[in-house]
Amino acid sequence: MSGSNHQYAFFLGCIAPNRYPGIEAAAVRTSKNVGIDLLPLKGASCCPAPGAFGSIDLYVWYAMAARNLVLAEQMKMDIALICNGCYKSIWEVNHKLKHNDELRDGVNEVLKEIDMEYKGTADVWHLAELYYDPKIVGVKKLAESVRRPLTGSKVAVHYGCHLMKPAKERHFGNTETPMWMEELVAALGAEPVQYRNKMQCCGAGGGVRGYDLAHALDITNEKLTNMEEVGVDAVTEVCPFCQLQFDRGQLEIKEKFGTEHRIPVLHYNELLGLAQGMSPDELALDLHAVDVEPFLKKIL
Amino acid sequence: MADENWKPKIIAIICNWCSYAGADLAGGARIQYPPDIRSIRVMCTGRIDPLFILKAFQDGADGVLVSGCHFGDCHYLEGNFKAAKRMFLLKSVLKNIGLDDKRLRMTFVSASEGAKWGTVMTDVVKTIHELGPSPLKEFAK
Amino acid sequence: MAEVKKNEEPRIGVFVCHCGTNIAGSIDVEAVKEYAKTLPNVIVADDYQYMCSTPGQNKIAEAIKEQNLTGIVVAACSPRLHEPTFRNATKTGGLNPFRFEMANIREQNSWVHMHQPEEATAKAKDAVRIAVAKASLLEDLVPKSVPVEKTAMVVGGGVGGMQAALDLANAGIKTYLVEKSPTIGGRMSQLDKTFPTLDCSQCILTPKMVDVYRNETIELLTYTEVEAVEGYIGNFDVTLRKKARGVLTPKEAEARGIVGGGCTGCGDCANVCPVIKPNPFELGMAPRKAIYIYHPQVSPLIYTVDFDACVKCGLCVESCGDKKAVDLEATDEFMTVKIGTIILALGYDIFPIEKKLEWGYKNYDNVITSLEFERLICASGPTGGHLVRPSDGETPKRVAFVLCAGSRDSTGVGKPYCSRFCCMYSLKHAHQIIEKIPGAVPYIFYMDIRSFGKQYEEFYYRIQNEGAKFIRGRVASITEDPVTKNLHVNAEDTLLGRPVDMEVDMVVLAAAIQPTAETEKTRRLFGVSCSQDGWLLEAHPKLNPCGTTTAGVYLAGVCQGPKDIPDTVAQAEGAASAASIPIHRGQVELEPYFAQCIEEKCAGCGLCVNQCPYSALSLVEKNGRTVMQVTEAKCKGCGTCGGFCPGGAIWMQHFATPQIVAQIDAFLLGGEE
Amino acid sequence: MAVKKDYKDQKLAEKLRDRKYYVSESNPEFTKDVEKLGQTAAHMCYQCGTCTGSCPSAPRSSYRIRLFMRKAVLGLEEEALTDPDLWLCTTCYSCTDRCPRDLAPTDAIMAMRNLAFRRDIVPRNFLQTVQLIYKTGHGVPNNDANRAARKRLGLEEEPETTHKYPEYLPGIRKILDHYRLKEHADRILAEGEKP
Repeated sequence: MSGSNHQYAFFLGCIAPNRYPGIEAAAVRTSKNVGIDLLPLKGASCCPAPGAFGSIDLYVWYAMAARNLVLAEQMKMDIALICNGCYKSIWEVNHKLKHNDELRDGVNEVLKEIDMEYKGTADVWHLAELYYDPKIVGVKKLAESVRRPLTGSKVAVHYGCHLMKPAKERHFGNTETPMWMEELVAALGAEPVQYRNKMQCCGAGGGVRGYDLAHALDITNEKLTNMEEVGVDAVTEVCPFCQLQFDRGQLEIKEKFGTEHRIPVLHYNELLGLAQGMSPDELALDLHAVDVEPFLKKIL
Repeated sequence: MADENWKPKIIAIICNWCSYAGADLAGGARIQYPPDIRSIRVMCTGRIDPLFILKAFQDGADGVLVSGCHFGDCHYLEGNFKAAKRMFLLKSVLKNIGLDDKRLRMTFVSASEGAKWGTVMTDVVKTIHELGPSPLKEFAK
Repeated sequence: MAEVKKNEEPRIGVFVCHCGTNIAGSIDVEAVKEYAKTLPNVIVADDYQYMCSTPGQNKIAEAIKEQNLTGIVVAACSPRLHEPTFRNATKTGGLNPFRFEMANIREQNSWVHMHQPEEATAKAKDAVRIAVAKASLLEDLVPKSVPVEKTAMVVGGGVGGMQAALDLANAGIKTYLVEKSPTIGGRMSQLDKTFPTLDCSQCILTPKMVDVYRNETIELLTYTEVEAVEGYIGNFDVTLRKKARGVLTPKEAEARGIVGGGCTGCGDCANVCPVIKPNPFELGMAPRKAIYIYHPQVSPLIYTVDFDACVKCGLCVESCGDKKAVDLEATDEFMTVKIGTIILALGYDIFPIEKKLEWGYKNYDNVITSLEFERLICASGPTGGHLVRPSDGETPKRVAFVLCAGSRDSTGVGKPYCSRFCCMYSLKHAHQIIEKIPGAVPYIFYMDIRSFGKQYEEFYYRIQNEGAKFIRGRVASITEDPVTKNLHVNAEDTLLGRPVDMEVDMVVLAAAIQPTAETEKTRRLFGVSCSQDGWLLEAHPKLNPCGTTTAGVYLAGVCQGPKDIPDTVAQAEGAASAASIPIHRGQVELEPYFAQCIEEKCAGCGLCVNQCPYSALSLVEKNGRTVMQVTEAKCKGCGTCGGFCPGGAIWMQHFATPQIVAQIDAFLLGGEE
Repeated sequence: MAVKKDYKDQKLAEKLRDRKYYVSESNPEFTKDVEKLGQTAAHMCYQCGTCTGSCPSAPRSSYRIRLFMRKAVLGLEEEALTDPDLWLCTTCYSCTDRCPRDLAPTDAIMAMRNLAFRRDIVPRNFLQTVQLIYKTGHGVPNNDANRAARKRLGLEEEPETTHKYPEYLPGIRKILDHYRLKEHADRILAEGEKP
């Protein structure tokens, strides 16, 4: 089977492997179940963080992201990744370098110092868009891979910002009222629910989480409140940084503002893992700051 | 890249209703472009006999621009379409006689596209500058 | 039959215009003049501040007489501007006006190379040399005079088209008024009141509709579309498609021998019709039957069958009885009419504002468009003039108006231009809810209030005084409360510098306007250009705003660009006046750029015949040989045949092969090194 | 030029500071720099406020992205770069998606942050990320608790990144050193908090 599988160089980023390893474990297994092989991208680094690096020196950001791209080019493979922040860095720098000769020449001058050259031969994909793409996986195949439907659970979707926006550069179209992630959630048997201002940012991006935590959390708190308003059992996203903000953020919000939320936060790959029959232990869900148990009770 | 000081000789044969009007509009809007192109006005690009263009190259032209209305916009229904077919064939003739077919260009600029006319002018001059003087130049005269 | 006219030795006069500093500012006019003197055939060269002035023109006429000139070159602005002027001057000097050639050294030189005087001067010299080469080979030509059909046509029966048709008819010109929908009246008939006078739209429009219907000089053709157009100014052949209406007018009934029959507009048919469809006139907010009229004031008052919806049950036929007006087997009919001049008054559509997803139109019940507001606030509308929330039928108290909804938008989803009347009608809407709903507050989200017309700024003051609230900020997004269906309008009050979250009961989007779906097809039929935004292109934005580049075709109303009612009517009257001129003169002169066959070169191959888009060419037998012959009245002078003839046997008057080749040679072989 | 008030009471002088806008305060180069780095035609902004109306940070702070656009257009470099609000953009790009003038205010903010950094104006957390990446290749590096969890999941303790292959780190450091980024970060952090 694996011979006919789609193969990608798996770009891990930082937060998934180093804070939520369950996402990494889930991604490799769940994607294999639907015909995708994720192969190690040896020696990859931080994408680097678009907020932190882009804010202080865009040219360093270009060069560092280009290095990661070259690693994939050397494998003669496209990149698949699981984080919106990584997507912004890796996809967007790839896009810019492909379309701007001046920028590419500048980057290559720096890469020459470490015997590398960016050629623009690799494409970059978020695993979630590969799941949705019927030419690769598609909602139907995804649904067929489900062993334990998440029936009876209400799940809010958080799209995050850096996957689909800015819309004019990306290829996702509608960034005001998208529904494709809801389709991905529905494929697992869960009920996707709509809530107010669903496209709002988690609050963490652009270095704001590090710069002014209370400010970032206030945005997060607004989103969590909007989700609670319609009653959800969990929120799912495709960005470990958003996950960190929602998950650890709930503890921080309680500590700083005295407001309590209890919404389990699951990366879509964790959700998919559960639906495909992985156990909570196999996903290290105990590492989550917000107890996932109430959600598990609904579905198990 | 040719000598910076070299001034190419480029001739534009353009239709009265769209491209000539568009060029006038560029003037009204004071859109600045390189001064290397000389225009001849015809009523329609359909009037342009391919022999005119061969004559221009024979005379040593470095480039020829033919510009008319957008398809479907021709004042005479389909003159521009016929011109485009002729230019397409002519390009293969140019290649056969060893002339870079980029020296002949056909564009479609409407009466409302002054800015586009400026872009076309700039672009044509740039292309011809990159190609350098026509190899036929020495046979002229 | 043309032959290469052996000119006597050419004697050319060259005149270089300064155009104040427009030309002289970046071109060395003196140098160009001196250069001209060195050119072959040039007898005299002169310059003048403004060649188009009377003294300038006199110079030309005098030089022709004094120097016995055979050709004139003026280096000045674009021939599209002043060629007629200088042709006249040439004629005044006693020379055939077609012995004049213009070198464009302003629009295509001094204005576009303002900072390169040396290059601009060199280019001007080349332009003069090219023009002299052509002028040396120019020949006498005589314009062809053709009679003008004393009939006009107006396409589009909105207020602009109606006005134009009335003006033409009242000037004694038989006029066809062609309208695609079953009634005239257009957009204006959908409006409740008009700004700034607040008079009732229907009240001022219906008398005009009746005037049109009653006017014997107007032939009103509703439910009719233009199918094909042939010919040229004075002699258009327009083919019309009379769409199958399924209902006979009294006249049509009489023609079929049904005495006293035909539709009287009684409506018995609609009463029995079992098929219900949304009424497009009410923007789908009210029903109509498969046999219908838009509204009670339609003109003509004749019902129409929607054959896409009709189930042909025959109940209507039965109910119509002896009038026998309903014909369910009707098919489209075609007619061709001869027309002298044509006015296009094609109107506009509303931009599909649901494409701006952030405002939730069609997603949130209580977000409506301004045109829907007009119907809802109109006493004859679907709610009898009671403005209600679509979600629950409640009367809204807080209403937000979103201006520039899709206008002044360069994202590609939306229109870059100002739609020009949204500010004013939104002010009017604000007035209407204050007047009709006690305690209601309109909130107007605007970027600029463009109240440019007569009494418009005063109207703005009035609405402000009546209590409308103005928030200077473009609406960023609208969200809906899922329970109350109230709307949260998010924007920045840019004057306060604070974000606004305003909860309202209803939002009205002042959606941008765009050319109608049929405009593109129609303009191509008539050979009219459009600008990049799709609006039809006038011949000159300032000096010929009603004309087009196709002689005999004129523009009225919004199809030329956004306009309010006063401007539309004014342009319609202008277009009617322009369109009546050729008809009253009775004849027009066609530029004599005809193709001619050089018979001794013609091999009779006939390849050119298929090239001609106007079927102006044919093969004939002459002196035992097959040669091509041109029907001058059909030839429009494009030269497509001349560009194709393998034997060089076609002589394009004024654009003849030797003339063009002389221009090419003059540029490439003749210059200074 | 703003009127200088050499009042002996410093507090009063500050309170009554000349607040008029003078053209001499603008630096046209600033507008150009923002446009080049941000790759957006900031001068085409017509100040409609769609950006601020879309901004998740605006309702909870004094951060007004429209005003930053205004300052970029007017060349008010000093005012823009020293404003701590500059760092409150979460880069969510809602403003960019909705801007009717098709501009990218987010990228203009990123450009202004770059320009601020060139003047050593930068919050500490950004620099700490630089130091971490220099050291480990990761902005959020591995730790012992996570290593244990990875083991439990059957993953290797170190992911297949620079963590498992530290031989890639010198290359990364070379890139950062090329731009002297680590050097600047160390220096600025040593000098103490700036904004």
